[in-house]
Amino acid sequence: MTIRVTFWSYFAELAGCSETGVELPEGATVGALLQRVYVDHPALAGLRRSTLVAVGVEYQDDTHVLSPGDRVSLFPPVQGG
Amino acid sequence: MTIRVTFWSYFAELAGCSETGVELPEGATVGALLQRVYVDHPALAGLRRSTLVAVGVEYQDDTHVLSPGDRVSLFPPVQGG
Amino acid sequence: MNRSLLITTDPIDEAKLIAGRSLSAGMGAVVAFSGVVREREGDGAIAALDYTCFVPMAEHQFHRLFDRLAGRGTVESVRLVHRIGRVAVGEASLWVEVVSAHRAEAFEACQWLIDEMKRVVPIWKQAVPVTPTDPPAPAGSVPATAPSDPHPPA
Amino acid sequence: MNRSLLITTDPIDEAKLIAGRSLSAGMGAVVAFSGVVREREGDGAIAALDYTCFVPMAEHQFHRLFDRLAGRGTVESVRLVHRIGRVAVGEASLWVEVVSAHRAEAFEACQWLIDEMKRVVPIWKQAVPVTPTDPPAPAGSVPATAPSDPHPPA
Repeated sequence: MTIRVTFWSYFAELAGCSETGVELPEGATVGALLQRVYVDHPALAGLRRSTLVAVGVEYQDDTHVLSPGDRVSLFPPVQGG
Repeated sequence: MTIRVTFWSYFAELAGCSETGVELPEGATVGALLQRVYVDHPALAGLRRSTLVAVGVEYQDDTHVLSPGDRVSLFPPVQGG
Repeated sequence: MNRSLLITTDPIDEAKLIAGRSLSAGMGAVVAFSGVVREREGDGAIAALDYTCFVPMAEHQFHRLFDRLAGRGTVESVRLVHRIGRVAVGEASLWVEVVSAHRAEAFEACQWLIDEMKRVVPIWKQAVPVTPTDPPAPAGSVPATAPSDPHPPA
Repeated sequence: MNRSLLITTDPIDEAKLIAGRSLSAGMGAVVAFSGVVREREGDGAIAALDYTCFVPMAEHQFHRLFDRLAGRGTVESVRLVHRIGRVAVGEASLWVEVVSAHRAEAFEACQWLIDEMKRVVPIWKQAVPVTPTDPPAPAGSVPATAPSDPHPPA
């Protein structure tokens, strides 16, 4: 399955793009997706501890199992206000 | 000296007047004034522990020494807001 | 620290107060509080609250509190309006605004000021029952419905 | 619980918001917060902040927070406006209002909501220097003056 990944805020600069597609086997987790993203976009790997991950509009952690059609967002700590 | 005493809020009801004059020797304290007030207005005596006393526009306690011309205010706990 | 104090029998005009706000470019937080008269006071339905104030002392005590706020060095502006006289249910009796650089200190200062006001500023309130069985109590009488309630001086 | 949420590029019109307030007769406390862009962000003087937002998720996360406020049963109304896009120094980026019966719960709920927003709602800001040595950075470039600052997605 292809998972569409969007980078928000300065993650788009570090990734060199604001969006990408990642090919993963069915049943892959968020953690597996991140491993693939960090291979393709190594500038993001160092920020892994502070990276927030959403699937759709909900936060998810590394154990979350992805489904075909899921849209994943990666972004740094939020700064509203 | 004559000390003018004003009763605020429901203390005026309990005292039966909103203002009175109390004759005291020079050097008398707030405590001495209160003793005299409670003789003349016994309905206030039971509220002594919650009574607030101001001389002019400042709070004072029983040990404060009064001066001729002082204006004393007695009132219950305040309720602004 | 800029300070503004108004003790007034007029309704509080929040829109006008907000239009009159000014803050310097270093300020990031404005906290405003409106205290509104509720329909119930204790156990009974009320139509209004009658606020009484020992005005010269209230002004002095408010300014003492403002002095203490100024001493913190973190508040750029405080504005406070307390309405006195009769304030109907749904109308504001109090409006307080604090301007600071940062949010936490603005919230803290605004709450501190109200807490301290309720401790030291000589203002009292008396409930006006919503359906009085008797005509409004004349000054000098204890209200029949709430003998222990505060009452303005005669 | 009444709730109103607006994420907008338009300036926040506080006077209009206040004119639109409604509270029931049991409510006694209104706490309003305005967050204003300050002239300094970190070490540098700025002209504005550029706010970026992942809008559908921000709306969802705000409503989750509103749900939690509603679950308390003490808040009658919450209204929140977050401005996005470019917000100049001295202009408000955030306005929050909470209406409750009592003061303490209104203050607490307003602060809680802002704290939680800053934890979970996907909004980011980027400083706009007051005297840029370069023209505004095009989307896709890292700003030269603040390489570690957040930047809107291309």
